[in-house]
Amino acid sequence: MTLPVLEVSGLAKHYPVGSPWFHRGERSVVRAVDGISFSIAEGETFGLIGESGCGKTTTVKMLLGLEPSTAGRILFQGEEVQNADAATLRQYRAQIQTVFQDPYSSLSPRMRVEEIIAEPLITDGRLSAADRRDRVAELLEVVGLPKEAATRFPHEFSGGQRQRIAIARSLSQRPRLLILDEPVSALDVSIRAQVLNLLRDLQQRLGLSYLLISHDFDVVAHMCRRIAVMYLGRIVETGPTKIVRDRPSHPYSKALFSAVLAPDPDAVHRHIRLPGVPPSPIDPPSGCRFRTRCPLAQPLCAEVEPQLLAGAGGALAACHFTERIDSM
Amino acid sequence: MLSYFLRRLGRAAITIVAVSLIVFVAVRATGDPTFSLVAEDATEAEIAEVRAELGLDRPYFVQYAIYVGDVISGDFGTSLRYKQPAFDLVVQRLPATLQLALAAFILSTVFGILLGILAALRQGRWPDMAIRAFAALGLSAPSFWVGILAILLFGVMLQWLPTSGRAHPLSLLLPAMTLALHSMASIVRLTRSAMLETSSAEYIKFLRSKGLPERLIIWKHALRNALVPIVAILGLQLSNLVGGAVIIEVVFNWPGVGRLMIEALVNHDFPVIQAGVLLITLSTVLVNLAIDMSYGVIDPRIKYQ
Amino acid sequence: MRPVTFDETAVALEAINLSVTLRRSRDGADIPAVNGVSFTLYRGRTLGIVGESGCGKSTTAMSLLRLLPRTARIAGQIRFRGEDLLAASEERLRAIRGRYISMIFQDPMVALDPLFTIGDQLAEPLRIHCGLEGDALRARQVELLAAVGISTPETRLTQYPHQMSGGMLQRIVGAIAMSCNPDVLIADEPTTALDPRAQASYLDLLKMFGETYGLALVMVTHDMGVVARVCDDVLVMYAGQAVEKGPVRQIFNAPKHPYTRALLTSIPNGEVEREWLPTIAGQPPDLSRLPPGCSFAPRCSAAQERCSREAQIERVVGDRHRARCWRAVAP
Amino acid sequence: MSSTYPTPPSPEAIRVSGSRPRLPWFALALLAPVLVFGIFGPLLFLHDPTAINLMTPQKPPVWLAGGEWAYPLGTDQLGRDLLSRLMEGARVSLTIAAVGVLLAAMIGITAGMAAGYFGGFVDTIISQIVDIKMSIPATLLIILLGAVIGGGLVTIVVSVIFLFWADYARIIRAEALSLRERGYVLLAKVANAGHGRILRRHILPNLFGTCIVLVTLQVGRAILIEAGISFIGLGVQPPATAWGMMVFEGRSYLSTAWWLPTFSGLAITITVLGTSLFGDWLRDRLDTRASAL
Repeated sequence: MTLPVLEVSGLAKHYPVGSPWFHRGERSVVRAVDGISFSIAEGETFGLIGESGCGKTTTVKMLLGLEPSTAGRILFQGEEVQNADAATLRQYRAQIQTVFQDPYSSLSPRMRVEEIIAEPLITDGRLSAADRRDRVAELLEVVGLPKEAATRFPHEFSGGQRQRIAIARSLSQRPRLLILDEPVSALDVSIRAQVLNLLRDLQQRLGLSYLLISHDFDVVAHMCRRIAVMYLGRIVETGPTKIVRDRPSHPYSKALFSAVLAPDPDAVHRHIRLPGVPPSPIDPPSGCRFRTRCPLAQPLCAEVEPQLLAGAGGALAACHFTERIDSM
Repeated sequence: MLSYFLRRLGRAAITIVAVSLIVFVAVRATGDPTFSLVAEDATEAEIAEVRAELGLDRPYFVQYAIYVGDVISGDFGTSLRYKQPAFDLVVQRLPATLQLALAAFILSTVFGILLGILAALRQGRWPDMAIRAFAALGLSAPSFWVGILAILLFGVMLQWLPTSGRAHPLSLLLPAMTLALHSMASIVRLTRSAMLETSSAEYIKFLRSKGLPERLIIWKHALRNALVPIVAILGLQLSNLVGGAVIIEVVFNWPGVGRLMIEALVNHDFPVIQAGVLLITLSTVLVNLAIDMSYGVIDPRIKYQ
Repeated sequence: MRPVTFDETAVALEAINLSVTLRRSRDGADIPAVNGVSFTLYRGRTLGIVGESGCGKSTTAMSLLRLLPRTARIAGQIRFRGEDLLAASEERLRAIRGRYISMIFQDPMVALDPLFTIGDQLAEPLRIHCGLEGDALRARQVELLAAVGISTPETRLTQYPHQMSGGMLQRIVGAIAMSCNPDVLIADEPTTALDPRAQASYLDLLKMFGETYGLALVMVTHDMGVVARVCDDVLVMYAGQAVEKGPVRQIFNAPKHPYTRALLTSIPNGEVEREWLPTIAGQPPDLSRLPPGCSFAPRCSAAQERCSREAQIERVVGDRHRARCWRAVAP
Repeated sequence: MSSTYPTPPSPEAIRVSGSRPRLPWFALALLAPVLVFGIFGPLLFLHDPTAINLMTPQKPPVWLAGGEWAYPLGTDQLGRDLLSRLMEGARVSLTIAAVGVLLAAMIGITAGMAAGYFGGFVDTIISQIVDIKMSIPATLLIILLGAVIGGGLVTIVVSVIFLFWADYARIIRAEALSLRERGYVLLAKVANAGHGRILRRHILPNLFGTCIVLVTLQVGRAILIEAGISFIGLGVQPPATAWGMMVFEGRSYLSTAWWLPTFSGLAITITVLGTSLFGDWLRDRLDTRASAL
C-alpha cells in the first residue's frame, strides 16, 4: 500500500472567546474544529461537505498553515508538518496549494497576471526571471488561456477566466495536493462545467490529489469517490460517496442529502426537516453534538460521544443508533 | 450596553490622563520654574532649597503624581499676569466658551442635517447644486476671515448686529454662526452622502416593494440609518468647535477661555495655558461621552456588542 | 391564514413584449437588458425565470413592479387586473406593491432595516394596505410568523434583524411579502444565500404558499435544481431574451433550444463520478455589443449560417411550449 | 462565509450615478493662478513684497477712486503692494502645506498600515493614540506647542503633522484591515511571501488611490491650519509673510482698507476650494473609500 498524500488525525482548533478582562477564571472556547481525521490517497479527490459554520474553512486554514492547530497531526507524504522547521514548512507549502471560492478577491487587482501566477516562484527564488516567464506561459497554456494574458490585469477577465488564472498559480510549483475551497460556487452554470472539466483533466495529466470542500453535493458527488460529512467541527460520517449518499448511516447525513435539489422535476422529494436551531460551537452539546436536533436521539446520546464505526449503510458513522436510520 | 459604556468611560479616562501627561511634559519643557521664583543672585543652596520645596528634585513619576494631585485640587499655579489662581481665571471664562461652542454645535447639527437631507432629496437639481456649493465654500473659507467679513457687513456697513463682546443678548448670533459654518458644511456633506447611500440600500428597495409611501421610506428608514454615521462624528465636530472657538473669540472679542489663552500666549503666562488646555479638554471629553452614549439609542446593534 | 379556492386557469398577470434599457454607470452606454420578453402567470402556478448572471432575469422581475433605477426605460405592457402597470401612476403602483404583488430578495441579511424591530417592519404593510391596528394587527403578525414556521413569534416581534440567522430572516421576509395575501409573489434568487437544508425547506414553504393561497409565484434563479423542485413553467433567458419557455416537464425532458439543452446537461446531476461534463464554449456576450442574428449563435454547436444573420421569433414547439431557434421543431 | 454566492458586477447591478467629467476644469482654473504665483512668484513681482513705501499707504484697488495700475489690488498700511505680498504668501503657504502634509502622510500611512495589517497589540496601541488625538481640540494642542517652542515655520509644520497623521492612520488602518482579509493576501501567505512582500506588493498598491486622495484633500486643510496659526500669531514672523498673517494684520484696518483682509482671505478660500474640488474629483475617479473626510 502506498503512503497517502495527506493524513490528518485528531486535528482540532479551539479559539478562546470574550475579553480577557471581563471574564474571571475559565474563558469560553469556540470548538471550531474538534478532532477530525481523514486521509487522501495519491491521485484521489476527497470531498468534505457540510453547512456553513461546520468548520470547513478553519480546516482549510490549518492545512495551509495559516492557522496553528490546537491539537492533532498533519502528515504530508508521511512527514509531520506541524511544528516542523522552516525549511520543511516551506517545502510543504510548495506542494500543497489552494484555489479559493471567489475569483474576484483571490487575484491582486493591481498585479499583472504574470506576477500573480509566478508569485510562489518569486518567493521561492530558485528560478531565474526568464525561467519564470517560460513557466507562466506553460501554465497559461495548461489552463487554456492565451499567452497574451500574462501582461494583463485581473479586471480584464471574466469570473471563469479568473478562476483559471487562480488554478494556474496554484500549479506553479508542481504541487502534489490542491485544496479546492468551493472552486466553482461563484461561477455561472455554463462556466462551472468548463472549470470542473479542467480540474479533472489536470488531475489525470499531472497526477494531482484534490481535497474538495463544498456545500454543493452535486459538485462533490461529481468529483469525489470518497467524502466526509462535517457537523459542528466533527466528521459525522465518511466513506465512498455512493454509499454515503444512497444509504447514509448518520441521521445528519440523511437529512443533509434529503435537501439536495435534483435537477429533475420528476424526482421524489422527502425533505427531512430537523427541529431546532444549530447549537453554538461555544459549549457544544454533551455526548453526540447532533443529539439536540436528531430525530433518533436517546438518553445515551447525551452521555457518550459516539465514535466513527461501521454504520448500517456500510460507511463509517458516528452514531449510537445507526441501525435505526431507516425509521427517519 | 454596560460593557460599551464601560469601554467608552475607559477611553475618556485614558484621554484625560494622556492630556495631563502632555501638559506635564510641556510644563517641564518650558523651562525650570525655579528660576522665575528665586532672586537673580540666588546661591546654589537657595536654588536647591526652592527646588526641593517644589519637589523638582524627586523622580519624574513622583513629580507627576504631585502634579496630578495639584490639578485635582484645582491648583494650576498662579497667573503670572493677573496674580490670581489660574484655575479661577479659566473657570470664570469657561461658561462663555461652552455657550459659544454649544450654540454653534446646535446650529451646525440642525441646519447641517436639514440641508443635507434637502440636497439628497433633490439630487442633481438646483437646490442640491446650491447646497453643495455652499458646503464647499464653507469648508474652504477660514472661519476667522468669514468672521471679519461678517463684522464688516453686519456691523460696520449695515449695523444690524453687535459684533463685539457678550453684553447684548444678540451678541451670540454672529460668532456662533461663523463658528458653526465649517462644521455645518461637513455635516451637510456627510448627511447628503449617507442619505444617498442608504437610499440605494437593499432594505430600501424591499420597503418600496412593500408599497410604503415615499415619505415614510425617507423620513423613517433612510433618515434614521443615515443618522448612524452622522452621530458617530458629532463628538469629533464638538471638539473641532471648541478648538475653533478659541480663534472666533479673538475675532469677536468674546470673553471666553480662548481669548484668555491667546493673551496668555502673548504674555508667556504658562499656568493659565495649562489650566485652559486641561479644563477645556475635560469638558469636551465629558460632552463627547454623553454623545457617544446617545448612540445606542439610535443603533440597536450597539447594545449587543 | 386560510386556504383559498381558486381556478388554475385564471391569469394573474401578463407581461407582453417587455423591454428594459439600462444605463451602464461605467461608460454611460445603453444596455438592452431585457428584450421583448412575454409571459403569463397563472394563479397557483409557479413560473421559473432561469439564466446565468447578466441575462436579464432579475431586471425582468424588478420591472414587474417598476422597481428599476430611475435611468431605466421600460417598454411593453404588464397587464394586471385589467390595467397596464407600465402606464399606471406611481401612486396607483404603491397601492399594488406589497398588497397584490410583492417581492422577496436575494440576501435576507440586508433586506430588513437593521434599526427597526421585526414587528415594526411586519406591521408597515398591514397598517398601510389592510388598515389593521392594535390587537388585530398584533394577532395577524403572530399568525404570519407562525405561518412561515417561526417558533415563539411573540418574542421574535420585539427583536432586531441582527439577532437572527439568515434562514430565519428570509422566512420573515416571506411573512412580510405574504402579509396582505397578494396575488403575485416575485422571488428573486430567494435561496441563493441560504444553506442547502434551509434552501430546501424555504422552497417547500414558497411552494406551499402558492398551492394553498392561489398565489402566482415567479421564481428567479440560476439553479436548475430549484426550477425542478418548485416550478410548473419555465422561462429560459439568454442575453436579455426568452430563448425558450413552456411547462417544466416538457423543457426538462425535451428541451428545444440548444442553450437550454446545454444548461441542463452541463450541471453535475448527482451522478457519482461522471467523467466529463458537456460544456458551452466561450462567454456570454456583452449586452452593449450583441452579435447580429441569434445572440447564442457564436456559442452554439448546432449553429447554421442563417443563425448569425437573422434571429428566429418564438416558434411554437408544443402545447404552450415556445423556443427561439430555427432548428426547434414540434415533437 | 463560504456558502454565499457572490454575484459578479452585472448590468443588473447598475446604480444611478452622474457621468464624471474627464477633467475637473473648475478646480484647475481655481488652482492655476495659485500654482503659477507659488512657483514663479519672484519672477512676476511688480514690487518687492517687503518694500515699505510710506508714500503710498492704504491705496485702494485699481477700480476704485484713488487706485492706480502700479498697485492692482492696492497697498497695505505700510504701502506694500498687496498683489506681490499675496504671491509671496502663496509660496509660503503652499510650501508649508505640502511639506507638512507629506510628512504627516508618511507617519500616518506607516502607522495605519501597521495597525491594520498586523492587528493585535500594535493595533490597540495605535488606535488608542488616534482616539486620544481625535478627542482633544486641535487648537489647544497648537497653543500648547506654540507656548513651548514659540512661533515660526517649525511650529506650523509640526502642528500640521501633529494634527493630520491621525486622519491618515485611521483611514488607512480601516482599509488595510479589509485588504488583509482578501483572498489574495491569504494566497500570498500560502505562497510563503513574507510580510515585506505582502505589504509592498499587495497592500500598498491597493492603498495608493486612497493615499493620493487624502494628500490632495489635506493640502487644502493644511492651508487653513497655517492661516489659523498665523492668525493667532504663532506662524511665520514678520517681515516674512503668509496669508493668515495678512488677514490678521488687515483686520485692524477693516473700516478704512477693507481690501486688505478681504483679498488675502479670498486667496485662502480659492486655494482650499480648488484643492478640495480636485480631491473630490480624484476620489470619484479612483473610487476609493476616503469619503470619511
